[in-house]
Formats: sequence, structure tokens, C-alpha cells
Amino acid sequence: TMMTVRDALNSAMAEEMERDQKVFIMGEEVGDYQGAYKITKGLIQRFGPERVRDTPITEAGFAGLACGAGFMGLKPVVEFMTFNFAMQAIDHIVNTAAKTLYMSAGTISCPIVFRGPNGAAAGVGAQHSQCFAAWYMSIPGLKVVVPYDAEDARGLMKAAIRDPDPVIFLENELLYGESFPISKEALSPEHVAPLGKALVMRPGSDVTLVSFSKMVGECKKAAEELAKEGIDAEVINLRCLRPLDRDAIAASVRKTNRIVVVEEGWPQAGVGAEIAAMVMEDAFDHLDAPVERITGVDIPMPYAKNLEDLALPKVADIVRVAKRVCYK
Amino acid sequence: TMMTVRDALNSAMAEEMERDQKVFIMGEEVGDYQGAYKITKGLIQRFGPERVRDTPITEAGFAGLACGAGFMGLKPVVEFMTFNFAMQAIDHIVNTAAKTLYMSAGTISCPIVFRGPNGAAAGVGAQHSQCFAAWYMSIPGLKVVVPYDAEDARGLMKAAIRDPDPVIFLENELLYGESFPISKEALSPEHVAPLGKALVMRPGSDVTLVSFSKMVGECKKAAEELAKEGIDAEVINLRCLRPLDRDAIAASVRKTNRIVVVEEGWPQAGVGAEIAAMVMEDAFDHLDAPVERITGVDIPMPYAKNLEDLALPKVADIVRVAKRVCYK
Amino acid sequence: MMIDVPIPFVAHRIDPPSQTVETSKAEIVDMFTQSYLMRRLEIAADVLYKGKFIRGFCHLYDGQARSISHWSPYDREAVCVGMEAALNKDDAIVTSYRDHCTHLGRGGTPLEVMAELMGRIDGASKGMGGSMHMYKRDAHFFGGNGIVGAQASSDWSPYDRTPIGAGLAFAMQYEKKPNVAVAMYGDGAANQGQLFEALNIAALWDLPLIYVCENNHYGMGTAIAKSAKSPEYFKRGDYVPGLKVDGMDALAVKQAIKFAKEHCVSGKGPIVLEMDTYRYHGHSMSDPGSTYRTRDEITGIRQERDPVERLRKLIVEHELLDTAEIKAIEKAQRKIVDEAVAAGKASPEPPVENLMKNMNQIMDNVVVRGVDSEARTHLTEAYGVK
Amino acid sequence: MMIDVPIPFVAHRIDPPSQTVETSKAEIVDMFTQSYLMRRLEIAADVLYKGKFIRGFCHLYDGQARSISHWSPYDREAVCVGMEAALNKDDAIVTSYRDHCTHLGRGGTPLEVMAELMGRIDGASKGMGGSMHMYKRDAHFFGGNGIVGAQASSDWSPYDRTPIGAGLAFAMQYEKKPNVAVAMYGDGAANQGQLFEALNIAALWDLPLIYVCENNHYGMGTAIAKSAKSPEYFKRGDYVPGLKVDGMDALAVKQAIKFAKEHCVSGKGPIVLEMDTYRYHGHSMSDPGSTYRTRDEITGIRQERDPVERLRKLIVEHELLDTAEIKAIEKAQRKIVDEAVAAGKASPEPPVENLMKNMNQIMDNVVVRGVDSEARTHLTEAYGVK
Ligand SMILES: Cc1ncc(C[n+]2csc(CCOP(=O)(O)OP(=O)(O)O)c2C)c(N)n1
Ligand SMILES: Cc1ncc(C[n+]2csc(CCOP(=O)(O)OP(=O)(O)O)c2C)c(N)n1
Ligand SMILES: [Mg+2]
Ligand SMILES: [Mg+2]
Repeated sequence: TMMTVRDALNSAMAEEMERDQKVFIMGEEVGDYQGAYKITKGLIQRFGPERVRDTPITEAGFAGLACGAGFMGLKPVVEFMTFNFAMQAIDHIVNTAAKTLYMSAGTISCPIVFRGPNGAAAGVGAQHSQCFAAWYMSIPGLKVVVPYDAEDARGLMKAAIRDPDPVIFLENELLYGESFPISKEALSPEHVAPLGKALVMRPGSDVTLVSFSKMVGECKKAAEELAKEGIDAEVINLRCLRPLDRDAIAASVRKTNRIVVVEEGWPQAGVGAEIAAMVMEDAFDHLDAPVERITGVDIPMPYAKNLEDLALPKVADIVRVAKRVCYK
Repeated sequence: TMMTVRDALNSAMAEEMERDQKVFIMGEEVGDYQGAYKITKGLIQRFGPERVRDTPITEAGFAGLACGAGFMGLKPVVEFMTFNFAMQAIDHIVNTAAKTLYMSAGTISCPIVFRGPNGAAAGVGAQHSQCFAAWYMSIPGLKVVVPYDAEDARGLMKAAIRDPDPVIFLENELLYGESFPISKEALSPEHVAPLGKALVMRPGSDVTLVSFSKMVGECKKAAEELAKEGIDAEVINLRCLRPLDRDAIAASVRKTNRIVVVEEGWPQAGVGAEIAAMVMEDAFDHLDAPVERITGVDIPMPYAKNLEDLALPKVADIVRVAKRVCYK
Repeated sequence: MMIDVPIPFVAHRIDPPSQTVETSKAEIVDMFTQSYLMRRLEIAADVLYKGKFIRGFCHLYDGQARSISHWSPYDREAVCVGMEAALNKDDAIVTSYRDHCTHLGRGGTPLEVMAELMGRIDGASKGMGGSMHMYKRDAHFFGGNGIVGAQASSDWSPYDRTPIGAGLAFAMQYEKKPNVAVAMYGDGAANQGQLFEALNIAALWDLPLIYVCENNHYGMGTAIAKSAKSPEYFKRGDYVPGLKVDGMDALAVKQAIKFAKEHCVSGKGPIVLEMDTYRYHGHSMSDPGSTYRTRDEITGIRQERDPVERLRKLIVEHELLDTAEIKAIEKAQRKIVDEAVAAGKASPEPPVENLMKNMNQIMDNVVVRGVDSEARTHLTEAYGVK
Repeated sequence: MMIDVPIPFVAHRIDPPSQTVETSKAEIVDMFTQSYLMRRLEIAADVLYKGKFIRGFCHLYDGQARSISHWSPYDREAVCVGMEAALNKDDAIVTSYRDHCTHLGRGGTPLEVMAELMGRIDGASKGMGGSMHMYKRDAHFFGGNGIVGAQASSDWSPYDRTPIGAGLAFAMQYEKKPNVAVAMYGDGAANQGQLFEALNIAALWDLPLIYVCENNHYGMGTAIAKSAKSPEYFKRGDYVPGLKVDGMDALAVKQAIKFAKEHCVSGKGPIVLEMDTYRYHGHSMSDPGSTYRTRDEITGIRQERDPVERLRKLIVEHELLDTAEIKAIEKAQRKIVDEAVAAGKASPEPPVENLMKNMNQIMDNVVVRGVDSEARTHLTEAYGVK
């Protein structure tokens, strides 16, 4: 069967709401409007306005409210219309949600999923195209999930909601409408995907392509291109940035001896930086070439289409750099 | 002459206020109270309440206000009592201050210095011990300054105030009271230090120790220890994380072939991660050992003294790891 | 020439201004001309959007509907032209994503608007900002401070304009200028905490700041009753004076802004104006606005209250122009818009080298990384003199 | 037994409760006992701080002064004991850094307070949180939600408690419990935007939320006139009802909280209480409070209004206990405190293995990195069962 990422997220939330009455949804336009991107479609009709709460446009207020509700044992799923707006609430995410369990010696927990689209969409300019993956992956106390396809979206969303601690769930707007094959197993209401495990999307022996979210698709395409040129690329979908599956990455590098990390966010202290550092720590002796990072260009996102295109990594970039590390 | 970091910052601000009437100071308790850490001591007496503005405890409000004032051509120096509180204002720092010049095709600039203590102090617990260096260094449109001693503090603060774009100035509370030798040159009102240039604090040939802010002092101490054991360490003070002086780091690695990066912040996607990745890109063939990162432990900061001590890097850690990369 | 505005001002903690507005033939004709131009420009933008000349989120469920509502300020011309009639270009404005009209009001050209919408070099921001990021520094217009794109969610940041406005006002006061700053925001944005933070500071420091809340009764799909416990936006400053204004009436807006500016410049601190814009059209497809009244009713009310029609009626009633003269104005404005559209389409995309331009003004030591490690640009070499 | 509180309540958008409070000998004696204990505990903490048993910022210019003011709630016992007299332990509280008394009020032990201050394993948070991070989950006490440490700046985050409080209230409503949530904040914190955001939501949704603003007339060195245009904190909810309360009078506090709880639980939504605590002592060295009145005056007023003294006076006036009985209570409380200090000092530091504990509850795949790459802890191996 095929399923869109939108339906995967929607069905996962619906099932978890069915399963646990403490789960509720809140955010801007999640109810009557059915979600700005229709991810919460039908949920207010099914579960009522008590459990699907439209909030005013006050991110700090409702994120803090979710923390209090979480403290009391409820399980809020908070939609940020995009993660750009979560910057207004980031103090609650970091200082309240992530740190309280530790500060309270394990007595107060905060089981929240903060979700919404992250990173570049298309034609939305500098203020609304930022990738926050690296920021959140740096924060102990959080788990950070970055699904790619429908299988990821369903299994990881269900795991995120069931996790008793705060989870940042970074979606990609441009993937919502995309259809992916989904396994029968993943369609079961009881299926959850493990948090902290990467997935090999395509095994290969010559070079490892590591990425997350939308860029996994670009890596898959690049791998096909590379295959035509006789390069057998392994594609790894990280799925989770915290905990980060270092072992999976290192194991792949031990096999391929070459790795390219692909992300849409900015380079400095990005996800690629972490993986480069981590590979050096875990598999330095196996590297036949330096770890290469492919990233968004280190500038605010321009609006004009021609420049926006130049600001983001493309399949051709991945192919080119992969060939470089293979010295071809 | 000797000078404390506090006096260096204070005198730099005073001189720039003297020099340019558009420079003004704002923040919580910066005026009558003389600053929570007395960095603005005497300034309200000297320049009056028009130019040294006490604000209510509303970080988002006054940071946004500073952006508007900057748009109009004023040059606000904004004190955050600590950078932990700047999380409340981070949307303005990133979306307003950093991105507007670019979005407006260069017509609207935002010449602000956001300054205050960053990172771990002592005994202040999880919510107020966070290092934000890696977050800010990831943002194009910002410059990010991380002074260590009085010489840095004076020269870089003056450069930051004169820079026509937003600058994040990350101080360290535990250094405020420390006295450092300061050059005659740096005492001149016209002296400014270049933004984006690292400084070799101690030349050496066996291993490079790179760090910023308080950890530069620890690296210097470690270098002395190492010298006793016959290891000649080069100590680099980054001074600035954006622009990052990649050339200085790469040049050092080409000489020593070994590098250890030291920071107090968390490891994942931290400053050390960036430097590891960057060294791989610029000097992979010169590396005789993997780049090592020494960082704060990847947990929220505990309060109890014994645990807090364990959560932060110490001179002994630097010595141990430096020896490791030297295979000694 | 004195004209009475039909709907009285409602005041909070202040005596309201008179309902009798001093104006002139020239002013009314100019307001009509301007607002007619704005109306035509928005209609043209809508057509361009549908023709995919303007970037947007066509894959969204309701992208188009949103785009229309975001761009069609059938209820906003009055605010723009009324405001400009009471301000000068040394007064500062910071506004929301509906910034095209504001840009025109500040003296920007239709081409600047059109080309920016299409991401072209002749745009107000040279194609870098996008439809919601137009600026005009020389007229103290500090932008649609938020976001770009005719799409459902990321068009703008409702929260960040009021503190910026307070900063503009701070600069007026600091530099001892006899000017005000205007910060515009929607009813949805009116609940953001920063608004209260900035207003408290502005009130403490007596900053010359006018908050203009454009209440169109919806923020996206959310009716004000669901987003605000107290939807009396002119009172939401609590201890700060406020005024409710018929936001469909350019003369009422002019009177209110004039009054507010005098208040501010005389050192009495900030003031909150609520522009009631009686939202006649749907904010989006999912707006229930059309379910609770008939099309006829809406059309009827629109004919009564539509800001452009009202100005036309005023001209006719007071016999300021004859029909032929009015037609001539309309024709001229339509031509301006047509030409702007053509020129915008003809305008080239920004050159590739602009990609890394204007990130920093002092470019020493700044090296911008491209998508991979080999792509590096030393900004001073590329753009600057050392 | 009925007692009239001397200072009338001042109400905003609501009828105030009666000045006559129903109480009992047991309650008053208990209030006295509790507040005397709190007073002694704080004095002991101050001594410990000066003796460097409690971590702090001795290198700061005014660290000590701040520490004293932060810990010495000479004006807060009334709020704590009055509040607890009207609430039960199913009502939730989230408070500021002055959380020691609240912790006691919620049923925590003096040892838990003392040991936490010293970072020891018997502390309320096992030494992980610190002086300002005490929690008592079983009594719905969600902490001094902010920060730790008797020092000038980072003791706490004034901003983040009110939305959390709204969330606690939300949970009460969601679970249909007949309880309230209390969110406490200072006059300085009262200007934070989040407060207004959360209050609007609470009002829209009729959440059972009591805002308690402890107005001690200063936030650090800033007098309220400099931080708030409208320092009538009970009115700052604007459209939300409010009540001004003599925060030095435990019975007045009890009456107000009882009233507020009834209001909330009956479904009428949130309410704002301002506890006026007439700050008699300096907030810090730089507090000008002592420059505008004489020591004698301050001492005099303190004797009149000090919450502990007031309770003692009530006992004497109404002949509830004789002098010997009062002395016995005091002695017993002092002994409790002395024992808590001794036990706190004797309590060990948390074991090293707690360093990485309680970061995540589901620890699968979580590997914590130490200071360097070789130090790695698999949490499931260290702490968990797979
Ligand atoms: C902080 C933030 N949250 C959410 C959004 C998404 N968003 C864009 S416009 C809008 C509605 C704004 O409503 P209102 O202020 O009434 O403006 P109107 O469109 O009616 O003029 C929302 C929620 C945003 N841009 N910024
Ligand atoms: C967001 C934030 N900004 C600044 C601070 C530093 N700070 C700690 S306490 C305080 C004063 C608070 O005053 P008030 O709310 O009146 O509380 P009081 O100490 O008088 O009880 C400040 C500014 C902080 N902890 N958090
Ligand atoms: Mg609206
Ligand atoms: Mg106070």
C-alpha cells in the first residue's frame, strides 16, 4: 500500500488518541481549520474540541501550558505551525520540558511531542526557512526525531507520543503530500518504530550517504545516479538525531570507508559537523577520504527562485561530492 | 599593566559611548544598580539615564526594541543578565537582527551588540548554565565573539560596537573578576581587535589545543603541564566563532598534526564538532590522530558541587586527551 | 472643506477627536486615486499568483484561497491612504505581510511591488525579501516584518513588529525628532505577549508610538471570539489610551492618526488604535463567514462600506469631479498597474552573485561556505574593498 | 471563631470577599507554628550560606546581600501558610525561587530543604536541582521553576511559571478535578509577555487558575514605578477579575485564596491576586529603601506588620495560648531546624552515578558522552532494564 506522510502522521495521532485518553492536541488552527497543513484533519470531529484545542497565536503561552499539562500527566501533542515560530517558545522547550526531569531527580516528567514542519519549504524567504535540527539535537533531555517517509512518520510518531519525555518531531512541509509505500507491519496500530535507530535505505559498499528528512530522498536519487557510474552507495536514514545512532554510521563507514553527510540546514555546527566529528572518533582509521558535508549555503534564505535553488543542496551536488570522496 | 575583564568591558563601552553619541546601553539593572555583575558600573553616572536604560524584565520586548532602534541608526549595546534569558528574545536576534540586512537587499541594517555572560557559572543549576556558542555560530548574519582575557575583552568589544551589523558577545561570569596583563596598545581608545581572527596564545609543535573563553585559560594551564612531560602544545584562542578563523586552525594542524578542541558546552553539534569537521575538510592529510573534542558532559547541569565538577572539562582532562592524541 | 465621518470614534482613557474632519478636494481625489491604484494592484497580483508568476504553495490544500485573502486588502486601502494623509515620511512604519499598499503609501512604485512579488531585480528588495518583505528605508518604512509568500502559514511573524515599532519610537525620542512610529498588527497577533512587553516600556518611557491593530475579525481560520477573551483591541493597552476607528473610512483613519500623532509627539506616550475593518470576504476557503449571511447582504454591505467606493461616493456627492474625470483617473491607474506588471515580468531575476551579498557590511575575514567544502567565497574578494 | 482582617480587600471586576474570616484556635496556632518554622529555617539558611555550606557567588559584589534578600522571606510566611490553609494537596502550585517555604507548606520536611540547599542526597531533589529547584510531586508542587543559587542573577526565570500554571489548571479541567492551580510570580516578573498570553488562554478556556503576584515593590534593584507603567498588579489581568490582598496577613491570604478557589472551581475562569508585602528590608545592598526612611520607622512598621509577629499577637490577644505555650512551640521549631541543619550537613553528596541519571526515562539507545570521546555511558546498562 501507499500512504502520504500527511496521512501517516494523522493516523498515528488518531490511533494514539484512541489508545490513551491523556493524549490531546493543541496548536494554532489544529481544530476547526483542520491544521494549516491539514495534518490534524478530522481529529476535532472525531475527538471533540476538548482534545483538539485551537490556541491563540501565542507560542510561548501554549508551549508553557503544555509543559504544565505534561507535568500533571497529560500527553500533549503540540503543533507549531512551523518550527520557525517555536523560537518564541524555545525557552520552555529547553528550560522547562527538557531539564525538569533531571532537576527534579526524576520525579516530574514532561511527556510532550512538539511537532511541525521544519526547514526550508519553497518561496517563503529567510525568516521561515530555517532548519532547527542541530539546535535541538544539542539539548540533553530531549529526543529529536526526523522522519523521512510514511513508514517513518507513523512508527516514529507513535513512539514519540508514547515516550514519557519530551520529543521534538521535525517534519518537512514538502513531504506532507508525498506518497510512499508502507509495510503492513507499520499499518498495525501497535507498531512503533524505535527511537535512536537509523535505517539503511539502500545497502552499498563504496560510499555512505547519510541524511535525514527530505534529503534522504535526494540521497536515494543520488545513489541511483551513482550506480549508473559504477559507484555503489549505501544510504542511511538517520530517523533520530538524539539519540544519534553512532553505531550504524560507524559500521557503514567501516564497510565503505567514505562518507558524505547531507542536510539542508546551515553548515556551522550543523548535523553534518556532528557526524564528521563522530566518525572521526569512532572510525578514523577506516576513513579513506575526509568526511564531506553537503549543506545549505551559509546565508539567510533568499526569496528569488533562482537564488533559492542555489542555496540548497541538490542531487547533482551529492553525486559530485560522492564521486570526489571516491576519488573518481 | 593588569586589568580585570570587567574593567576592560566597562572601559571599552565607555570609550565607545564617548566616541559615538548613537551608542547607548540597555538591559535589566544596567543603570542605577550598576549591572547585575557591575559591568556597566558608573556608566549611568557618566552618560545619564537617557543613554543607560534600565528595562523591565522583558527580554523579548527590549531586544525587539533594540532592533527597531538599530534600524533607525542607533547603536544599542544590549545586556542580557545572562544569555540563558536571551532564549526569550532569540527570535528577534535571529529573525530580526540577523536576517534583515539580507532580506532588505542591504538597505536596513541592525548595528546591535547583544552581550552578557554565557555558559556555566558555578552552582546555578541546569537552567542557567547553558552555553549558546554553537547555536549562535550557526546563524548567518551574526558575528559571534568569545573573548577570553582583558585584551580580548577591550579590543573585541570596541570592534563589536563599531561593527554595523549584529554581534553576539558571549562573556563568562567567572572571568569578570580575573586580572590579566594588557598591552599598552590595547589601552589606546582607538585600538580595536579584528573580528574573525584567532590568536596563538602559546606557540607549540606537538599538538594544537583550540578553545575559547574561559577554556583558553585551562588550555594554557594544560600546556604547561604537558611541557613538563615533554609535549609542546600550541594554544589557540578563537576569539570569534563567526567568522571562524579556519585558516589559523588549519595552519596549526599542518604544523602539529594533532588537535584537541576544548569547550564547556554540550558535545552534539557543538563548537568542537564544527572544528573537527572543518579540520577534516582543510587538513585531513595532515592529521596523525583523530580530532578530539573535550566538552561538557552531555547532561543538564547538576547542582551538587561534586557532580557539577564532573560535568565540566578540567585541566587534567585536556592533559590526558592531548597525551592520547600524541600517542603517549 | 469639512466632512463628518459617519461612525463615531470610541475612546478609552482619552477624549476622542472630533467626527468632523478637515480635508480638501485635492486630498480626497488623491485618496481615491491612491486607493484605486492599490485595489487594482492587488487584483493584478492575484491574477499573477494564479498564473504562477508569483511563488506560492500551490500544493497546499488552501494555498490559493489564502493567497487571495492575504493579498486582497479590499478592506485596507482606507487604512493606508488615511494613515499617509496624517503622517510624513520622517514618521516610521513597520507593518505586517500586507505590505504592498504600505509600500505604495510610503512612495514606493508599483513596479517595485510587482517585481518583488515575482522575485525580480527591480523589486523593492531586489528579489531577496519577497512579497512580504518590502522596505523603503528613505521613507522610514521598515518592512513587512515577517514573512513572504502567499501561503498558509509562513507569510509573516505576527509577533515581532510591535517591539520593533517601540524601537523606532525610541530612536525618534533619542534623536529628539518630532515624529512618531507606527506599528501595525492584526487581531490574531494582538494576543502575543511581546506586544504587552513593548507597550509597557513605551508607556514607561513616553515613547511616541502608535499601535495600529487592524481588526478584520479573523486570524487565519480563527474568529476573534476564539482567540481573545477581550476582543476590544483599543482597550487592550489597559492603562494606555486607545481609540476605535472605522477602518473602512479613509477620513476617519486620517483623523485618528493625526490625533494619535499629536498625542505622541506632545510627549504623552503611546496610544492604541483599533481599525475596525468589518471583514466582508472570507479569510480563506474555510472561513465560515459566508455561511451566516447571504451573498446579497455581503455585497450590499460592501457597496456601502468598501473604502474605494466610499471615496468615489464622496467625490460624487460633493461634486468634486465629474464622471469623466473619475473614469480618467481609473484608466490612468489601471494603465500604471498594467505597465508595472509588464515591467515586472520583464525584469530579470537577481544575478547569481547576489546570493551572498548583504549578509555582512564589514566583510573582513568572512568566508561563506557553499553547499560543499570546496565552494568558498571570500566576501571581501567577491564584493568588497579591503 | 471569626476574625476581622484589618486591611480591606480591593477588588477589580468582582465583588470582594468579606473581611471577616472564619478560623479556629487550631488553625491560628498552626499558622504561627508553621510560619515560625519557616522564619527560623530561613535564618538558618542564611547562616549556612555565610558559612559557605551553600553554594553561591561570593565573588560577586553583592552576592551576600542578594542571598539574604532572596532567602529571607520576612514578608512571605503569611502567603505560604495562608495559602495552604485554603488549599489541599490536590491543588497544584508552581512558584518562584523563594520555594523553601512553599516546599514546607506542601508538606516537605526541613531536612529536604536544608539538604537540597547544600546539594546533598537527602534534598528535595536529591541535590540535583538546588535551592531554587525543590519539587514535591505527590503534593502537586511543581517547583521553584527557575533557578538555583543565592546569587545576583540566575536564581530563577520569572517568566516561565505562569504558562506552566495554566497547564496545571488545564489538566485539572481536562481530568474534571475540583481543584485549582496556583502560579506565583513577583512584581518584576509581572511585566513578562507570557503572563498575558497564558492569562488570555486561561480566560478563554475558563481554566481554574489563580495568579498570585507577590508584590514586594522591587525586582532586584528596580522599584515598581520604574518597571511597570501600571503597578496595580491585581488589575493587570485587565478583563480578568482581581483582588488586592494584605500579603502580610495570613488570614487575609487564606480568605483570598479560598475565595479565588471557589471562583475558579465554579467554572468562572482565572483570577489575579496581588499580595502586597510592603517590603520592609532592602532587596540588596543597593536598595535605596533605607535612605528614605529611618531605621526606627522600618523597625516600627515591621513590628506592626511582620507576619509572624502578627500571628503571635493574635494568639496573645485572643488568649489562645499562654506565654509558656508559645515559647514551647518556638523552642520545638528551633529544635526541628537545628536538627535539619545537622542532618543536612551529615547528608552525603549525591553518588557519582547520579550524574547521568534521570535524563530520559526510556533509555534505549541513549549513550551519554562524557568530557571526551572515550567516556561513554549506555544508560540502559548503567541504570535500566532493557
Ligand atoms: C509567531 C507566528 N505564529 C504563527 C504564524 C502563522 N500565521 C501567519 S498569519 C497568521 C494569522 C494572523 O492573524 P491576524 O494577526 O489577525 O492577521 P490577518 O491575517 O487577519 O491580517 C498566522 C497564525 C506566524 N507567522 N508567526
Ligand atoms: C527571564 C529572566 N530574566 C532575568 C532574570 C534575572 N532575575 C532573577 S530574579 C530577578 C528579579 C525578579 O523580581 P520580582 O519578580 O519582583 O521577584 P522578587 O525577587 O522581588 O521576589 C531578575 C531580573 C531571570 N532569572 N530570568
Ligand atoms: Mg486578522
Ligand atoms: Mg519583587
